[in-house]
Amino acid sequence: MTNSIPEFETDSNCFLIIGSNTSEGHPLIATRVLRAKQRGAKVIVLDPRKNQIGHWADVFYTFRPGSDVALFNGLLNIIITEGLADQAFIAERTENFEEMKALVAEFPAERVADLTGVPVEGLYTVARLYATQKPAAILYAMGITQHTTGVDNVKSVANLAMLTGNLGIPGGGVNPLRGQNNVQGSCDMGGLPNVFPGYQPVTNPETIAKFSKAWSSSLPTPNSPLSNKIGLTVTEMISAAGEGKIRALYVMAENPMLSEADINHTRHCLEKTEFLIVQDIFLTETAQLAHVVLPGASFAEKDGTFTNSDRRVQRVRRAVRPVGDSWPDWEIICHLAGKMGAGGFDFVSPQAVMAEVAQLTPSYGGITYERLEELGGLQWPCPTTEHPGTPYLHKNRFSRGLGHFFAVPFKEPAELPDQDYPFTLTTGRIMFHYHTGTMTRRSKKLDSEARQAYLELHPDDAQKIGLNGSRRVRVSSRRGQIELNVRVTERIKPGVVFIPFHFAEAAANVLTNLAIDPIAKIPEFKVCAVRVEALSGTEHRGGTDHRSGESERRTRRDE
Amino acid sequence: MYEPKIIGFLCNWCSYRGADTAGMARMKYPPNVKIIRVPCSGRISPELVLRCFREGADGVMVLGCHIGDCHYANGNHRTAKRMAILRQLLEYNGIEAQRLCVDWVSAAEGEKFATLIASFTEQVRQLAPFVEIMQ
Amino acid sequence: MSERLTALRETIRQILPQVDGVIGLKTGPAGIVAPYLFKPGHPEMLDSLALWPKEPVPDTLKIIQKAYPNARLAIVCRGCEERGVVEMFKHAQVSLENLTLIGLQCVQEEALFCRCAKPYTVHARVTVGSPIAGVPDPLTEAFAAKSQAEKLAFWKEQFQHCIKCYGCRNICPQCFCNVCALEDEKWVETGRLPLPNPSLYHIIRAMHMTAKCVACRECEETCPAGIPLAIHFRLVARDVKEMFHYETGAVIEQKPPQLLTLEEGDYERSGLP
Amino acid sequence: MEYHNVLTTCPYCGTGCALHLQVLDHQLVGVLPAKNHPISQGGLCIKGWNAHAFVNHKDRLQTPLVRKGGKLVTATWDEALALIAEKLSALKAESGPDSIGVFASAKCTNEENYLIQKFARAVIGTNNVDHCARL
Repeated sequence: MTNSIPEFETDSNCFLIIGSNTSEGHPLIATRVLRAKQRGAKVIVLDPRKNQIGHWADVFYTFRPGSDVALFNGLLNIIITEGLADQAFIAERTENFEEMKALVAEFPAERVADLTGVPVEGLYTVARLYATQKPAAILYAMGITQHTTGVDNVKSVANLAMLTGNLGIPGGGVNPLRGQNNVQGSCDMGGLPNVFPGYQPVTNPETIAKFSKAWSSSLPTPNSPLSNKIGLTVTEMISAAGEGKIRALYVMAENPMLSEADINHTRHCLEKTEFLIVQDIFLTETAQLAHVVLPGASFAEKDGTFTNSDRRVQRVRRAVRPVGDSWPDWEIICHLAGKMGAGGFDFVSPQAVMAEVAQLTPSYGGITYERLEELGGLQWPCPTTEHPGTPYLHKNRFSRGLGHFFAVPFKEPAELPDQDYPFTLTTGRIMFHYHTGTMTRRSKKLDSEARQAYLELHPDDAQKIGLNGSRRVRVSSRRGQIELNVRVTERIKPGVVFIPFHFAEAAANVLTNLAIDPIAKIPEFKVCAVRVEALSGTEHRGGTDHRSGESERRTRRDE
Repeated sequence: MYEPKIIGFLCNWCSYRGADTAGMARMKYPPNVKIIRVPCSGRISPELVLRCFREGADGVMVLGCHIGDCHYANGNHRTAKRMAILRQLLEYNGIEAQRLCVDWVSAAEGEKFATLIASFTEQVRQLAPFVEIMQ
Repeated sequence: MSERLTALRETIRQILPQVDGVIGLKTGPAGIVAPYLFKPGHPEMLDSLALWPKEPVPDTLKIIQKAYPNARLAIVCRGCEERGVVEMFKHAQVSLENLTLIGLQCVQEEALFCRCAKPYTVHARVTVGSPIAGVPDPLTEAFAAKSQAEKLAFWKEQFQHCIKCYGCRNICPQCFCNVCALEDEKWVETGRLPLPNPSLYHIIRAMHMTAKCVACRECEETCPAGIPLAIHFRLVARDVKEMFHYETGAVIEQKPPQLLTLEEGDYERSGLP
Repeated sequence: MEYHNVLTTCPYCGTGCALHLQVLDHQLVGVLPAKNHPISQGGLCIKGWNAHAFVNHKDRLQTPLVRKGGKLVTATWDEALALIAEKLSALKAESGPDSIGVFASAKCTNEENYLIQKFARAVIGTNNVDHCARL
């Protein structure tokens, strides 16, 4: 996020929320937005589903999944033609405006309405509101990024923020809401194939030299330099393992068997992996395939730091000792490195690790456990121990100098509905579970809220497929099929169906498409084509919105 | 004007027999009340009443033995206390307390039963259908 | 405030050697406050003793007494927390035996924050600070003055923001049932947001707080959606006082009115036929 | 008899809410929100309120497991780590460091992510390190 969560409440006058079910994915950010609304800020929500935040938003429109770029180009065009762009900001802080302007001119509102399903007057309402209520914050989540055009979508978001001068000010910005507690930190720490900690590229000779020197005691021979070849992403590593190019995989606390697109493919690849090491707190679907399983410790059993969505480094504190003979993950890695004869892993505590991180990572330079103890959290960039942290980025200049407008042409998703697979499937989270459910489905209270996967289906579509009061459906795509219960609800756009991906027994990712964004390598979880067939002979209790959940559970209880 | 849907919880020992008495005497009363016989009006929890509304009832009746005549000595004391508070809570939520009728009908009071049904049905009819105000 | 803190610290220091522990508040990392059990032999911990923000300490007492039923404990409690302990005692959740109440009187600022009618303790024999009079609750008064349609609209608006975190129930020291009606799909729709109208979750909870709510307002404070939950409870508390002559926390010996039998005059006041 | 609260960060989404883990005699007994925290402001969602629930679940892995004869059987740390070290070294010698891939984790701490990428890059010698940021 370019900006801070507390700014939403105090500074933002408008929110454009797109591709984020904020109420369920990030509940306490949603309630911040609510408080802003209660003091007069405007809330715009655009999503294929009318979620809770869509219910209380000032403006809500559904749109066709995968038409994001067209939608943004349409908004950009309206703002430019209506003279609502921030000319001063464009002149002083950006480049390539004309090229972008020329491209978005090809997106008049009527065409965009056709492409996206948002009515023309809706496009004008959104564009005018966002452009005039400064500071305006754009909030998005995986609904923007999990597309074959994920990078294009993000560029479009940035275009919109720059066009209106909503960057470098409190309460504005481009704010991707990070899905996992420490996905931000994991990226910051170099858990990516192309960068060292602090986003220092592996292709930069100076960086290679810096880290080769700092880590010399860990290298096989002190003078052998680190690799400058960009590595493979998760999705690529799994495929490479299937092809035998990757022979060993060391998986720390991840569950690709449920989280990856096209699970059948993932299983095939992992089964073929010659040596699979899984380090986790539970025997996950992935760990069941492993050759060695290492028991790690949960967040309550170890010290460390997490970096949240607004770049805030905060402490994790050990409350109890690890169960059984499990070890904190940092100790496991240190021991393993030692076993392999490497030096440089003799840390006595996570605090000592952070000291090394601070030395090598400019943006974390001023982060120490002592400061965190006193201040609670520090937002990077925080280069020195005197630096108070950075609540919002790009204050006077962008990190690259001028902000670059991209002319982003519109591309359809990799797989569109057709005669055989007439529905568009989109996946996501629900309030009561988290990601692959490894933790939440083992929490009694969370599990009793939502025990089963379900398909959300519009009443019109229910009639079309001849649901006839049946409560169970088979959903199939070109990659696989699952059977699950159905919830008929008007909150979803007709033609679109939704499945939460938390449930292994009806895993949405059996269906999803492994087509990836060419740059970010992110799979297109949010759009694929499926067929929905009613299954008869199961339950016949009526399919109204609030009852279906009940009979679901009643059946389970009877079992 | 609409035909209100009303759920009536009648205690087995007094009110339900009161209904019988009314029936035997061929007294006329509106057909809007769906009667559910329960062992004691004290069994009717506020949750149950609320669930009736949630499922689309426009009114709910809870009828028990007169205070002092409870087959279980003081089951209806509980009814009296809970329902009094529930009526208040309905009001505080913007739901008319007139949608909840709490009264006492003995086995002999067939006429009271018939009158009560008729008057409560009319009372609820004057209000908007519950589903409408909840939208 | 600091004067009260010094006085409280001194009071605890004196009591500490006579008990197994004192429940109070302690400032932790980044100045964030949490309940803590101060132990004899570690008076230095009192350096980080805190007064505010208040925390649901009656619940802390319950947790500790459950594990150590015979421990001699003391608890620092404000007016609301004292009422909480008393009501929990009546429902057999805590024991008053071997328990010393250290009353902490609220100051004006705190009372206004809580819209508190009784910002003082009445049972504690050891007290710190001087009791002040209660303050009005403008939110509840404004609500009570609304029309039926306005009330309906008010809660429709408020409850559509509920994210069903169960925080109001979880933090409430008076919510201690082993089986909770709010988790029963017979009454409350599970796994759904927003809650449908009318919100059975909130009406049922309000019903269950009858003659139990001690007006500590912890539920409102923890509500991420900022729903003014105490309005319900305070209006019902008023009814309970009028109908059943019962006030939570006031008289230790008085049984709560939900118990089966009607007392003399209860029925006449209930407004039923 | 020891009771204290440990301030920590919620293990679920990326919002970064703070919560207190209530600890009684070295056992987790519950969660309390953290008032005055800049992000969570004394509130939590249902997941945060139940953040402690899985920690002592019976399914928690308690010892290392090694696959023998197609089955995962318990092993000592020494055994498991020695096997990994041996196998990774052999594969690296045979097929080069890029034949090994490492998944960092968005669920682990910064320190652990730092260490695992240092392990991949320095000890193994590959940039094949990534995590589920995209999933």
